[in-house]
Amino acid sequence: MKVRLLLFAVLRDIVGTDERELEVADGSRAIDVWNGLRAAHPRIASYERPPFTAVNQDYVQPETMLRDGDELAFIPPVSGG
Amino acid sequence: MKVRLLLFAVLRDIVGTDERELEVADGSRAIDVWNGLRAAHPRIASYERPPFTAVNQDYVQPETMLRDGDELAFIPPVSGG
Amino acid sequence: MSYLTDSPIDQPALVARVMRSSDGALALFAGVVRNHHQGKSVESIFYECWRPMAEKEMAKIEADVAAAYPDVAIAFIHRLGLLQVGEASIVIACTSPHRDEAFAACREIIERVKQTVPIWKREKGPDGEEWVGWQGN
Amino acid sequence: MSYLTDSPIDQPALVARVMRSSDGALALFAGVVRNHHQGKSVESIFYECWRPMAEKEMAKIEADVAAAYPDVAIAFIHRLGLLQVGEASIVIACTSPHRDEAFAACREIIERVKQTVPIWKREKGPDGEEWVGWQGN
Repeated sequence: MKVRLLLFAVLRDIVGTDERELEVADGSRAIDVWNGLRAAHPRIASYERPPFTAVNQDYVQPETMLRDGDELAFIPPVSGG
Repeated sequence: MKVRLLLFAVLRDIVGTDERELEVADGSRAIDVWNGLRAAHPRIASYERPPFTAVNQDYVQPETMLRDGDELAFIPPVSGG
Repeated sequence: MSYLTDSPIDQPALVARVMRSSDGALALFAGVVRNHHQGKSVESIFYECWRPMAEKEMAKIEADVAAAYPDVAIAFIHRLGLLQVGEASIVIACTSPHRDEAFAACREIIERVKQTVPIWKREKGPDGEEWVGWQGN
Repeated sequence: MSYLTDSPIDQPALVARVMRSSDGALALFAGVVRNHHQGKSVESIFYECWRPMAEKEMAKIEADVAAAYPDVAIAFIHRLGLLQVGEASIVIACTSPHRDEAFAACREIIERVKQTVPIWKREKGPDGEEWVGWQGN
């Protein structure tokens, strides 16, 4: 199935992309996608969990199961205000 | 000795004067002046103590002794802000 | 600088007095004449003041709050005379590098003004005028 | 009405949106770019935002705070893009018949914005630019 991955701010800079279509196995969870990123990017390799995770613009736990067409975002700690 | 009595807002309206020179006996306290006002003005007769008392623009207890030349004010509860 | 004015309060000018380039937070409070009080309709409020003592009390408040929150810059002003519904009677502006102290200082100033500054209001409504609060018997 | 803007925040317009004739209190907070952060000099801050989710989170905050303080009228807006020292990044205006709720609502909004709204800042100083806070390893 397909999910759209969004990355912002420092995470986008680390991974080098702001948006990516991913083909993931049925039954994949958000954390599985994160683990894929960790394997490729040393600056986040030591983070077993992403700072924040959103699916379809709602904060969720990284163990959330993904569904086809989901919009998955990994979000650095926010610093607005 | 002489003191200057100041009254404000509702107290001025009740007593009918905003400022008055008073001749008081040596050893008089602020509360003695208040008791004089109470005797003459039914709307404050039941108040054994003035709402607030200031001598020379500082809040004081009504038992404060007066000195010649003092500026004595009886102050209704404030309602600014 | 006086803490009292007979004119509409210039809020941007008040804020400009406290804003420093090291400040990350502005907490501002405005007291405004509202159209009701304890169930009664209000059209306007007249603010009477004992000016010399009010200036003294407000200076004391500023000094105390500045001592309690040394990083906060403080400006506040109370308007006197006749105010219509919607007009500000007091504006307090506090700035600080961080927001906690700015909020706390702003709050403390309005509480203390309401406790000790010799200002009294007389409300005017459809049924006439009356001093607010204590009125004797 | 959007909670986000790319232009300088019009504070009087924001206040005008919440001011009702029944309000006796306005509590306003502004977050401002300051010239320092954790001991470092700051010249400007770039605010990046994930707009659709930020709008959603801010609407959630407004709804929750409005439910907690039903007498309070609420308006707040966050600015995005490049801001210089002294410019406001966020302004929150809360009005209410009485001041307690206006202060409390204003405070709660800024705390919640800082916790959940997807906005990130990149500070620029004499030594270059850097994202604030978490940066990976």
